[in-house]
Amino acid sequence: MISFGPTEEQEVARDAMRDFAASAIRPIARRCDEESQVPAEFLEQAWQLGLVSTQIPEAFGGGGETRSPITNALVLEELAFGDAGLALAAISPALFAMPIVEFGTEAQQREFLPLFCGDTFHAASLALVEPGPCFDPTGLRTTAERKGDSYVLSGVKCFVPLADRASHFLVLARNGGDGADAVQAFIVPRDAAGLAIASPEKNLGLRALPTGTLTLERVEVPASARLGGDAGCEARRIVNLSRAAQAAVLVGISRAVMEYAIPYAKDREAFDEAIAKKQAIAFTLADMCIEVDAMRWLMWQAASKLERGLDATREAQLARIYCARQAMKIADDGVQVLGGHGFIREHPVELWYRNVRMLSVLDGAALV
Amino acid sequence: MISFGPTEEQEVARDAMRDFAASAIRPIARRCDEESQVPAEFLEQAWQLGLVSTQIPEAFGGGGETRSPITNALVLEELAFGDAGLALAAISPALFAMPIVEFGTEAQQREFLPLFCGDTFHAASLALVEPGPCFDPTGLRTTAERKGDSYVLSGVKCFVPLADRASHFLVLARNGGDGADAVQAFIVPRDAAGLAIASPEKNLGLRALPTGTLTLERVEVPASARLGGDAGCEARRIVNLSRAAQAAVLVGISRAVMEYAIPYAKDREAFDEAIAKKQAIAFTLADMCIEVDAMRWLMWQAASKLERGLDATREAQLARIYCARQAMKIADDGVQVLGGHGFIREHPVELWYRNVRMLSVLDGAALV
Amino acid sequence: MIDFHLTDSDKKVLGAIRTEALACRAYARHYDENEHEFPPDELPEAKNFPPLMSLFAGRGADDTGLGVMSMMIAAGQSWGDYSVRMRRGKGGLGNAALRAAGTPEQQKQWNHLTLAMAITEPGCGSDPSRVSMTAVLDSVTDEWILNGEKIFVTTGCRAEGVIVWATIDKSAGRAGIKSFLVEKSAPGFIVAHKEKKLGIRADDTAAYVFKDCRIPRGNLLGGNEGIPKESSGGFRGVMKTFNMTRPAVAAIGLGIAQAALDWTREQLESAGIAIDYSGGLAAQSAITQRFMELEALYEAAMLTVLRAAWLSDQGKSNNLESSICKAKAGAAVREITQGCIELLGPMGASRDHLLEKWFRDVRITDIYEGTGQIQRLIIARTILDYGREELK
Amino acid sequence: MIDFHLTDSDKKVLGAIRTEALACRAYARHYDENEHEFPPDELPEAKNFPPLMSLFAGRGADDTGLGVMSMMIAAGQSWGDYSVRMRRGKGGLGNAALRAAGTPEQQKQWNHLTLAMAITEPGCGSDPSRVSMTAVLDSVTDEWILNGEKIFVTTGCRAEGVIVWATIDKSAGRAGIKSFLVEKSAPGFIVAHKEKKLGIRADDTAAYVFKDCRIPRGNLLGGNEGIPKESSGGFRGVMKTFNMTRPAVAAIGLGIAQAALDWTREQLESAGIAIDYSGGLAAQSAITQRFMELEALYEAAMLTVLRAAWLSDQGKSNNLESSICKAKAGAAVREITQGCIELLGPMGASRDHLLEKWFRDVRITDIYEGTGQIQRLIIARTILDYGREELK
Repeated sequence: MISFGPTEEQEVARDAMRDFAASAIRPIARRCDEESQVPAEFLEQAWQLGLVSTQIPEAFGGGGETRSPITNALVLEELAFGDAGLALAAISPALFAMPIVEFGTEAQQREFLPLFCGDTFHAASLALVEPGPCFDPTGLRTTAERKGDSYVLSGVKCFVPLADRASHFLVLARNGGDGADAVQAFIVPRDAAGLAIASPEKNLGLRALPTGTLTLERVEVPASARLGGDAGCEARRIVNLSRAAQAAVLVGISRAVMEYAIPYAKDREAFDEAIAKKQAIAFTLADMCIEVDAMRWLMWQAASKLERGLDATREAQLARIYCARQAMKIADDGVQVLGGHGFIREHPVELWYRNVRMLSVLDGAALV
Repeated sequence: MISFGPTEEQEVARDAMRDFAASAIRPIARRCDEESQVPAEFLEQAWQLGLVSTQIPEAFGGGGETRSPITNALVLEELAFGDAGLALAAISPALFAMPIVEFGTEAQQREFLPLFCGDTFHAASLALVEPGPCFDPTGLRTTAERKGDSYVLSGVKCFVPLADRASHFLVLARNGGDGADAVQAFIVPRDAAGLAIASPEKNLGLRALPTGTLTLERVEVPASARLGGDAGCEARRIVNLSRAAQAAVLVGISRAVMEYAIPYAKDREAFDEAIAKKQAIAFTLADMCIEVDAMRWLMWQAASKLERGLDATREAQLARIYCARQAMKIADDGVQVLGGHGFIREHPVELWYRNVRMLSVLDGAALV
Repeated sequence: MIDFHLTDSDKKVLGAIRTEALACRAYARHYDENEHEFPPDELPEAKNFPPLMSLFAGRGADDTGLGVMSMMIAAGQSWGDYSVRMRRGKGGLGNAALRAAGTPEQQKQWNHLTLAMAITEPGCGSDPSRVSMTAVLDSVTDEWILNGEKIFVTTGCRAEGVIVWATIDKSAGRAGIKSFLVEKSAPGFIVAHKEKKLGIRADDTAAYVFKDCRIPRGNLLGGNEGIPKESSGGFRGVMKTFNMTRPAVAAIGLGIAQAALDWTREQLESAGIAIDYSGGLAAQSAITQRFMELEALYEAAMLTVLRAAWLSDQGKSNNLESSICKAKAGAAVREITQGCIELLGPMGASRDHLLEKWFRDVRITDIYEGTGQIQRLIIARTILDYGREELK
Repeated sequence: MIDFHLTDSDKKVLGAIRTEALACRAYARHYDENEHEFPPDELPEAKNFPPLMSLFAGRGADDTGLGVMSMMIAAGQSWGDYSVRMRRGKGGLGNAALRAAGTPEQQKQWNHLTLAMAITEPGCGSDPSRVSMTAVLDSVTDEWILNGEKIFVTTGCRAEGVIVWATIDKSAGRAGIKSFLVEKSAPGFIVAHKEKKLGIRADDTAAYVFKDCRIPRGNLLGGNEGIPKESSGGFRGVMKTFNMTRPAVAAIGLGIAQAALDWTREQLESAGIAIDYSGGLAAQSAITQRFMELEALYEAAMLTVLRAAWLSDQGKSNNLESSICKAKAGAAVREITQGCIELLGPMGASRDHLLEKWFRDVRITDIYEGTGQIQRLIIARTILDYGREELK
């Protein structure tokens, strides 16, 4: 049944996130960008929202809510409306925990999930992106070779969120064969022999989110460290979830641009009237309104397919392609509507312009 | 030395074509489109302009002017401003004659060039395009196999201009090897055994230009029928010339749209004032003005490189890509500026909309 | 719950629509090439197809709402062809206007007729208030005398009557505009010609001329001869019918765009070019990447249509969303059909195939029922909280 | 004769510019990351490079015109970096204004100073006529008293003086606006701060505050204290300097865009992705097709700049063409730099490379010296033959 109506629980969650974004995220976003860091107290504050723990089974101390890609989509849009960098920092433990909830062996779940059910923020992360031109999540170069009772991982990973503090990394690596399905995930502790961590990286955008580079030189992990054990994990679904999440964050930033540009254009005068009364500006704002809607429904469509456990490869890809393009245009137009003020750091639009360009090229790397 | 100044001779030629387009082409364009035919008397009339004969060496009865891709660019823009279909019909003999001027053996020039130096229009044509999805001029499927003292041609060619009346066809075929350079051209008489001609084809646009399909079933031609004999021809240059010419025609149509839309928008009223006074319309017209200029200089750059006899593969490709995209946008916007009147056949804009879409996909097939 | 899954009953209905559409498509080229003809009110194959309504038997609360379904049905039908239908329902836009603005007596008297709606004049496009057609009351004969021209009249040739828009007092501007019902038999009512168009050539679009055309005094729709206050009476009546149709028009255009995408995909696959959705930019060819962009554009636009319809199924206002989906679809279908021809190359421009027809037919989407510019005006006024005077 | 071929002398000049640019580029990241610093007026390497003018020795009539050359030089320098120069010439925009509108005495008195130009105020962007800064004559002391704020003042920190724009009679609107020269030493003249920006962070862009700032009566540029007729006097003087710079600004932006394209091509080639220009759409990958589109966009925009400059070399008017190239370049450089990052993926967003800086720096192109919207207004008024009142 085709429906655009969130459940009451989803509306409650969305409104809570909207309040949090307004009260706790937006006020510190600029400072965190200028200082290229996420305050520890913010991570603790966000932790209290239970973004991660609520979706962990009760057996391991979590809230036991079944994971909902749709709810995540609603939550992510709101958090990203506040600030994408801080939003991704706050949910980054999910990059590690959620795949374990979804694909982990009982032993893996018993060992790791309790880490994310405590009262304080626990950092863990995912290592997907690799350096070099034209990164493609289906063309990973990092390898994992079976060697007796263990796997040997070799390769370089970059843009790893919270690499500076993560206790464990979920490292995606080619495990024989080609394409998305050949990829498997491996749990690597921070202190693994042969693992070198360089952090922070210097990025164009999302500066509030510290990222790092992992160099894996024949890092040996036990066979039990492969996510899902012998069964392994469905890497394609991980990438699809990631693309849908990326789209949700892009919708949030785009809406932020629109809601900032509209009052600005009504307030700002040129040639003796509000610039919003010029068709060129007014139609630009109308296009933002059209596209924020279109982007959201396309992103919901992917999330809904994922929620049903169906193969959403097509829907997630289309949502990613469309949202990446439209978000870039909206942020770009937002700068133009503000003119000179779109170019200076007294207004948030230049920050959103950088964040969109950065995020929209992180194909597959924004998994939650 | 970078210069945007045509020579005086070029300005004279351009102005003559502009007059011809206004007096002889534009008035009959709509009728020829509706009737899907080019009047014989028009071809004769256009023939008197000496579009083809002037560029044929005096030794064969021609005007002996050295061929100038730049002059051709100026001429084509003006003729296409009148009507692209009629323009291409008028110059189609050049599709056959010019490659012979450029690459033909002395024997080939002596045999064929005099045909195009008479007082009356002589039809001959070029067969490049092939049926099926995603035609690519560098990926021809028609083949020419050497067999003793002759070549055997097999394949199907479509969108062959004036196939209904051409005495000879220059057939481009794969002659061993891969890529653009493996392609060679062969002179095939209309009555060649194994050649079947189906005409007219039913096309979206350029309806004033009758086209046909050639089916070559093991058509055997003497080795001397290969353009340039043993030396052969530089097929890459033929494609480059064609792409530059295609761009020139697209500039002409785009300018036609702009020059029609501007007075219409000033004359047409809505909500108590000329629609041209609405920024949304005015800026659309401004963009047309910007792009017609940009398209033309890019197309000139390719023509200039060709004129110097240098490899213009890059410049011709960029001009084709850019002009195809911008011309489509301009014609599309032209329809929108006229609104309902852009959709009815009382105005020429719907015709230009069809012609642009048709022409801009004929990659490499508009050679002159 | 947010959901985009079709129920079995949804699929049954849409499946039947698809089969009908395929049958209709067989006639598409004929009526495009022979624009003086009209498709029949009922196709010969009709006997093999159950009436549309029968498909809706046994629908439950878990099935997709009727508003959303009607959009998918509209798209499913135009996927076959814009003009050819298995069975053509009686009535036209004019009947909607009659229901909206006519007195009970007038409705009883005329609703059995197929009524066209004549708004646009040669001098006025997307601005319906610029009507120059006049209606003068001849109090001697108790008749209205109509003079003027109308163009782009949908179903104008086959209609038995027309609701026409004329001013009884030019000085009163918008307020002087009234709707009149004119039967085809009225003296001085001339159907000038069928419009010759870029596309939807099988469509019945007429131009009218009224020369001292006399109609009974009672043919004034609503019966109120007074000059009402700004934007009410007949005007609002017409604007109402004008607004209801935006999502439907968007859906019809998108059905054509989907036909173009489906056929393009088939052709690409026949050429060995399959779309692999898993790979990123670096894994795509120019053609597969572009195709996915066009496909995403289609999906995004269609979802804005379904959202607008879903809101009305929920009894919620959807005026903004109607303009959003109309504007979005109007632009999307242009790019999609242009893009499909670009992807397939010369073959896409041949009249041996329907793609070039879809390219022509679909271009009307961004023009009628309010151009994309008009829709953006409505959207901008809404989000900026501006009135007609503040944003022109 | 239409020609796009560079002569040996052209190549020699541009080659030297390229070598200088490469040396400057080595400093680009440092001054981007340390925006409180200013690049030196002369780089240490300067001794190894001949002064620009010396490159022009022995140029002939067959060489490319100076206007066109100056555009290619501007692009060639910004290819290295927007802000860092081997040698920074004295003088700023204000000196041009002084030359355009100052009396001979004023020129003699001040032209040795580096003068900034202060037009924009917090409340007025692309509308220079909305000046709220006031200048009141104190006839007792024969001084002008200035009050107001100015922002986005280029070379505002390092300038020794500034040409500032203030109104002596608000009621007179545009006509009341005058240009005044204010030396940094003037009491009540405060350099509030260096603007913190998205890009061109090494650039000297200041915000000024004037608090009862007193300057001699003679500092009124042009000396005419009367209220002239609409759009003349000081206003035209400033508009003149405002117009001269459009093609140069476009060229500077395109130099940055070219740097982005060149580096992207290198990276693609290092990844085994070479651009083959011969194949059609079906022969291209998503990346090569997109790259060619961006490259075509660059070439097209650069040619509109060269055309505008060529016209002025011919002594022909190029007001329309200046707006065409500014509008075209402003939009092109946005798409090109955004597109290059898209093509290279995450690596393109790393500050380990300059691409992300070029993406930030180049964004100013469509904003200063008149936004793309302003340029389109100028173009539209020209082609429609409309005045300021007919098209707002």
